[in-house]
Amino acid sequence: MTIAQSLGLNILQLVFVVLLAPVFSGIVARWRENVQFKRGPSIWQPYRDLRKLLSKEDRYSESATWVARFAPYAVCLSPMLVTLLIPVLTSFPLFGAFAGDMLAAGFILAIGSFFLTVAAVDTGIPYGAMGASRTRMVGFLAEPVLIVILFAVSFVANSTIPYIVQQQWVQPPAHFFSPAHVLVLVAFLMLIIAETGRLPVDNPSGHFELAMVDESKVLDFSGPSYALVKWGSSMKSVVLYVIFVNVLLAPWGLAGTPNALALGEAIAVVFVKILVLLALLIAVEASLAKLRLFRIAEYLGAAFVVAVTAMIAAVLAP
Amino acid sequence: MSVAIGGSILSCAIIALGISALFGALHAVVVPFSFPLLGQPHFELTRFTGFLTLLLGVVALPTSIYSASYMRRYLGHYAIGGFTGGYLLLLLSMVGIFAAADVVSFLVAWEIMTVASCALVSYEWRRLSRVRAAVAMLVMSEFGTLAAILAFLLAAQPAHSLDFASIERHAHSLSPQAVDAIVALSFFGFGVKAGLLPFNAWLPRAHPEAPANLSALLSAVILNLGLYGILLVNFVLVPQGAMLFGILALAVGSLSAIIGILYATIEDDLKRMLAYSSIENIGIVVAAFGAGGIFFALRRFDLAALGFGAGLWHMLNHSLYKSLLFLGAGAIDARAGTRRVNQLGGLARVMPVTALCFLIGSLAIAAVPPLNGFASEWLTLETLLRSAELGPLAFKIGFVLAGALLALTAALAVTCFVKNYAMTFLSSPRSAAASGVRSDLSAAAGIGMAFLAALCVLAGLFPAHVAQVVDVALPGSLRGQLAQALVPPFLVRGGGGLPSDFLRDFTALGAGIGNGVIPGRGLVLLHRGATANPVVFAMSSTYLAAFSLIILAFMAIAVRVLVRRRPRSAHVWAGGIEPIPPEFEYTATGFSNPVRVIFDAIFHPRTTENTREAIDRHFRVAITRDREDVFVADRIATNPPSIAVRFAANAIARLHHGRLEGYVFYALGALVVAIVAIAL
Amino acid sequence: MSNYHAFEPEINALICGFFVLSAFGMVVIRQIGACLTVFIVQSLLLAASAFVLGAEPLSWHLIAVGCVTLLSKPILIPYVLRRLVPREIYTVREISQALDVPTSLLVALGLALIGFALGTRLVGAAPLLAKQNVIVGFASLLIGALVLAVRREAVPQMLGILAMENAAFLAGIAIAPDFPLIAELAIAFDVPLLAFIVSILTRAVYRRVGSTAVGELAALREHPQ
Amino acid sequence: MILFVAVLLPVIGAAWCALPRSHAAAPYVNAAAVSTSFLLTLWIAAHTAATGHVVAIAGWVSVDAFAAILMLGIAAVACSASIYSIGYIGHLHAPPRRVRAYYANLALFIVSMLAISVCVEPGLVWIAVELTTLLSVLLVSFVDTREALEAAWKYMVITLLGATVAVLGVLVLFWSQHVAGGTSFTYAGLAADAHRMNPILVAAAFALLLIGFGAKIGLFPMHTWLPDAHSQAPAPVCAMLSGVETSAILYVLLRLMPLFRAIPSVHASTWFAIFGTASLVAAALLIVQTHDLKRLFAFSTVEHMGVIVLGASIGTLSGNLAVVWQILVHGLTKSLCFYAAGAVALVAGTTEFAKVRGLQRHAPLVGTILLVGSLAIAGAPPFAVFLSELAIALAAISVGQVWLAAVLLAFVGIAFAGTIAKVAGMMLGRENEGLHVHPAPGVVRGVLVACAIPVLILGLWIPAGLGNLFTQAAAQVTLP
Repeated sequence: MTIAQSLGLNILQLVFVVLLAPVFSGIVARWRENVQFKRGPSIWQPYRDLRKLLSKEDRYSESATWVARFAPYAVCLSPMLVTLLIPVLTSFPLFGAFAGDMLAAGFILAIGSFFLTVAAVDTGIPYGAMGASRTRMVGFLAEPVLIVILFAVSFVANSTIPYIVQQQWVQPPAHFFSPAHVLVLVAFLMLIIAETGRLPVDNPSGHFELAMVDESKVLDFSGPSYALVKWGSSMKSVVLYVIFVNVLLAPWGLAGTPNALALGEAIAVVFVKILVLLALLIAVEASLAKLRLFRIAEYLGAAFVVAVTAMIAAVLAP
Repeated sequence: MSVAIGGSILSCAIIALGISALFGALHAVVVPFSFPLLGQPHFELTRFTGFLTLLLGVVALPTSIYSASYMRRYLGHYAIGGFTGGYLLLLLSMVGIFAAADVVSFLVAWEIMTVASCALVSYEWRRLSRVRAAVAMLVMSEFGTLAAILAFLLAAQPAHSLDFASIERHAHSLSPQAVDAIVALSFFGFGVKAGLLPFNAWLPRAHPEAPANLSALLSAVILNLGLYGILLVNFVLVPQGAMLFGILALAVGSLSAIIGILYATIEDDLKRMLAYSSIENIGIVVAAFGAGGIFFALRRFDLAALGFGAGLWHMLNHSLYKSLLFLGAGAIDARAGTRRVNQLGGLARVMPVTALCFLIGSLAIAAVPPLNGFASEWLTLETLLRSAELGPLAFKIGFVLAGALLALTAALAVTCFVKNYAMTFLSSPRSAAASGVRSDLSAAAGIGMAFLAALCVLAGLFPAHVAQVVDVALPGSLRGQLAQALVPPFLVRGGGGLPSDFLRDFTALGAGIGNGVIPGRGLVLLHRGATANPVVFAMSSTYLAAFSLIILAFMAIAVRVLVRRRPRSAHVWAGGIEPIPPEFEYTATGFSNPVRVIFDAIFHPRTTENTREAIDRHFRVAITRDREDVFVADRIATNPPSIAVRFAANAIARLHHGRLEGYVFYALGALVVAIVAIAL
Repeated sequence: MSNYHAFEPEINALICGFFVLSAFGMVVIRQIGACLTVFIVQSLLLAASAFVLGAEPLSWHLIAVGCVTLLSKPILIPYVLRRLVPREIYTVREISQALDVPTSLLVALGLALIGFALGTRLVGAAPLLAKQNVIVGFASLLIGALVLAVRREAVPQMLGILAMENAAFLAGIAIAPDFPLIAELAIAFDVPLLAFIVSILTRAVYRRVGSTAVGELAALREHPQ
Repeated sequence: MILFVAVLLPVIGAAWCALPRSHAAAPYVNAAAVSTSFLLTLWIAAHTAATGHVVAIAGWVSVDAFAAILMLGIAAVACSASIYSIGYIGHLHAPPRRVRAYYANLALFIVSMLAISVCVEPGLVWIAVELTTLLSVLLVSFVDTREALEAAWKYMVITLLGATVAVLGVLVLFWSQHVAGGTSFTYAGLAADAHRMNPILVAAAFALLLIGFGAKIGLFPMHTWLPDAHSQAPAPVCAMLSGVETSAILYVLLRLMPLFRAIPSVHASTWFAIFGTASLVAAALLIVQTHDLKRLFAFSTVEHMGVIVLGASIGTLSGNLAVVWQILVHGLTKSLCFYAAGAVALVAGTTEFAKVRGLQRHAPLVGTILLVGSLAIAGAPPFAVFLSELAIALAAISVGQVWLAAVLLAFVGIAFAGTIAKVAGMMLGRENEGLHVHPAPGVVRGVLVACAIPVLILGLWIPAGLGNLFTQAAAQVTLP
């Protein structure tokens, strides 16, 4: 494989995630309404929103500095960077595969988070700072869970490079049912719920500022900035879904060779896998109520315990 | 100004010295006089200490330049000459510590450094709080030094010499108990200086009280001295204690890290926050050393190199960004007259240079890629993840717990610096002090900070090169192992002995880009594994930065193309009130409140309730609750012994009641006891 | 001569008996004047013991020690005290005591027992002519120290020191009869100097404080919180 | 002959004071006599370093290496104290009669201390010891306040009590040698006869001498007079009392150590360790809570005596080397501390910590020297005390007494903490209101600076001759 091929496939991955991210948000939004026996919006609604926002003007508060203007780009930047590192469509490593591993991906996601929370304060409204504070709370509580999951993965696969984990992790396939694997999946799922701001941690469709976690940060963003923030956060969700399904849950069905047919097949498989995951998430969401703010610590504490158990199971595995 | 000129010249000399030592150009220097009773002093810079010396110089140079602006605030109040003298003496003594090759010269230089730094902390000697802080620092350092002295003496026992070289030669004949004692004593003894739990209560008191340029040195270099002491004894002189050292260091390091960052996050005083954060960073460094020590004891030298390398690397990075942040905080203090974040805000518009430098420092310390803090923190965690290769279950679980703590630490660090950067520089001013600020400090301060900021960025962008420098500096048998384990020679002609299929795979992935243009072994940090998993972990912030730039440029162009309307600014909407009054703003305390609530058990605050009553003391008007956070190190390690000593002192003082008959009775009693016990 | 030979230990024992009695007396007697008298008696006993021990076999050392003692302690010291210490002091009827008399006597008895025990052990270890002197000397030394502790008045305290010195010498003439003379002479010279200095100091105290109850001086002390 | 000259020369000062109307010149005459004596002492020390000893009357008065070191220390401190007195006593505005008495007394006191170092016969030594007490009592009470008199009285009573106990010890010692058939009643002779002596008698002598001289050295629990006397005496007297008098008495015990150590059943080392540790611990704790600068330094003397006794309990050559070194440097350093404390008293009128703040502002030189002296005495490098304490710890560890070293370091640390915390508070901070500050006299400042120099230099460099003396001295008190 040449550098050009490898780079090209990497860009294809990026395009896949960037373009399809909104549709997954749309699907989630629709399905969430559907389980409540409502019709729900079109799955293409996010694209319409983006178009509308991009055509509006950008408004900043007078106190805002360049940070507030840069933050939306940073929010988009981190998931895009991570996309370059992980196996989205191919099971062989691409150009960016070794520019960072899963641990680095965690740090990369912090770029967007850092700038978004700083920018939330920069806008000058009190809600922004409040949301930033709460987001950081979820953020720092989630971090130990992530690292313990990585430990568990590392004990089994002896690597944190997603491409290699993907090949080593569920090998032989019977290991799918090993306790370490299952517990890691549970812990990571809980982590995704927290990181993407879903129930029971946060209510993405809530409208009460005092109860918001994620949304109150971006209350003062408008127009193209808001579009970028929205897009960026849906990309982040997709990146997490991809890691979950392609690396941890079911590392099968990816293109093994760089030809068009295999890639097309991979696109379809990955799309379906993510849909299955979304269905799972919706099911979880529909069955839970939102937690009070400081109960989130308990929720993530539970996730931590699950992760530790997974790690111990991984160590004890024959 | 004298500080700036003298300091800069000396720093340049130190840098030159450090570089020449790092690349092996310096040999032993024996001074032609001898200490009474205790032998001939030797001075020698090894590559390892050369690295530390270089680091000292690199931090001291911008700090000295910065002083030209900063020290103006003391003109007419305090003698600048005294500061200059102490400052230069401090720098010299630190070089002396690195260069010392025997116990006595080490201790003498060490103590000069301690005393000079304490004198400088109490530079504003009319403020009693400064003096108290300096004394607390001096006293605790002294106890640490005493423990370290005991460790040195124990280590020197088989050698019958206080020379480092001969101690090292004879260390193998130490008994296991002696080794354990040496490890524990030196670890906790030097740990005092390094700011490790539980004996670091002085640190958050002393660092903020010093002038900012000194705070920068204190946090960026003097803490390194403690780490150097720990490494010197536990790694260079008595390496067979590596296992105990590793376990201690891993536990204490990760606990220090988490405790440090927790207190930093809730702290309101900017410089004190930085001081707590130093505890955190040193904790990370020591945890990395601990992992290295355990690997070393288990004879996994490649992994040990990773651990010690990660530690040294983080030490380097911490020195750079922490000095930068302290200088920034000093600039704020000098301009706004307060360091309380709750009273600041909106400074980015009036102090743009400081704001930018502080942001870079914050990003670096929060380990945001591609800045320098990221690389070393990532490597530290990766090293911990290598516990996968350890046998015993207990080690694995220990590493996992340490890893979890460090991960929590890293995340809290982001929280902490988001809060501090945002609340200090963004939004609008929260007090008259903050709104009265008109400009940045003068150019010299800007140059100093920009220098450090540039170093932070550069060290972040080229981690593979920094790793090679750190590798050279690794002491003992580990030299060369880090580069071997971490920076595959992609850029070396012929692949530097890498297997050809491995090389082929990675050439397609761009690892070889830059061959022939960029010096060094490669641009990717990559730990190689077995055949099944050819790569264990990998990272290249160089590539990440390049990707980021391309993506950002692409996005910028896309937005430019897609968006037609130009941005506009407007008032913040707050329920119709305009302009938004300062008390409407979210406070820094509020921002960090979740941390305070969640970790209440650790903070264990003392709260006092004051009820204000009116009308014949019948109606409660208001209840205010004062909360005082006592640093946990104070609670567990500093207060109990000091209370015990005071108690014992008072008990003994009661013997001195002033009545002669009692005194005669003591003497008579002693006489009777002596007669009965000795002669009968 | 042979008669004396038989009497000598007996006489010496009698002297020693009175000596220890006088030591007890220093502890209990309440008048300063009487204290001084007891001290004079004690010094005379010391001199007598020296003469008795020095007579047979004839030891000029001991005779000289006896003479010096006779000259300095019963004569010179009272003279110095009378000259330098204000007369009013002697009119004080009762000396304030740190311990009441029965208790001090009990303590003195205990100390005497310890002294006796030590003396006996030493005498048992090395052959000696005048065993009583050593035993009584040790006991009286400790009792003399007790005088320092229980007396809160300047002159009796000084007399306590001198009594200790007497006790030491009582033992000394027995165990070190040929102790270099120059040293003994110098020691004998020491004693009046001591009395002189103490008297000056006492006078200064009296002038400054208004009394010589030095036991009441307790301003110098630590202040425990 | 030169020994007698060196020792008795200060008598000229005393004699001068006996003349009427001599008070104006008395300080200078005294200083000149003592300085000359100091110069002679330097010569004696140099000669001893070269030839091993200087003998005046064999068996009675002679100087060997250890004695030369002690003499050097005594003469040096006496010299600086005499010069310092010019400024200090002159500043107190005492009546001429008292000034004359002071200088006469001081000169005689110096003579008595020098006598301790040159006498080798324990009987004579005892007389000299007794004389040091008697001749310094009136110096302690010089300022003639109620407190000073109280201090002088306590000092006198306890040390005379000790001296009287010690005389019995000397007599028992003589007896034990006599019984064993030895004839040479000197330090060396006693050590030579040690193996023949009756252990019981030697043990009794040891107990009596330890307590007796211990009272004068200031060992716990006989140290109670020491803070009083050393806080009330005029600063130059304090310097001599604390700096050299205590260690001169300790020197006597150390000279007898070969004898005591030669008889195992005496357990001299153990008892030294016990009393040394007790003194060190108690003094370190007392330093933490004391409220007065001069008392603090007095407790520090107790602490250092404890350290030296503890060091002497080790008994090896290196241990004794450190002990000898510590005796000398403690004398020099402690006298500097008391000079500084005296300067504080002159400048601020009091030495209480609570009443003095911000000396740095009004008397930077005094403040700085005070801080330097405190650091030096507390054992901070690069001052000499640090090295000697380090050497003691090293010696303790090299014979396996790790706990001794640990206790030593721990309590030296506590003492350091107490000293520095209090002195720093005195020197820095905003100055107290209502504190009337006078400038220190030039002589005082000169002496402060001059005395600070050797304290610093000896921490970094040791002249070869002095080193030679130390080695010889240590060998003299070490069992072969």
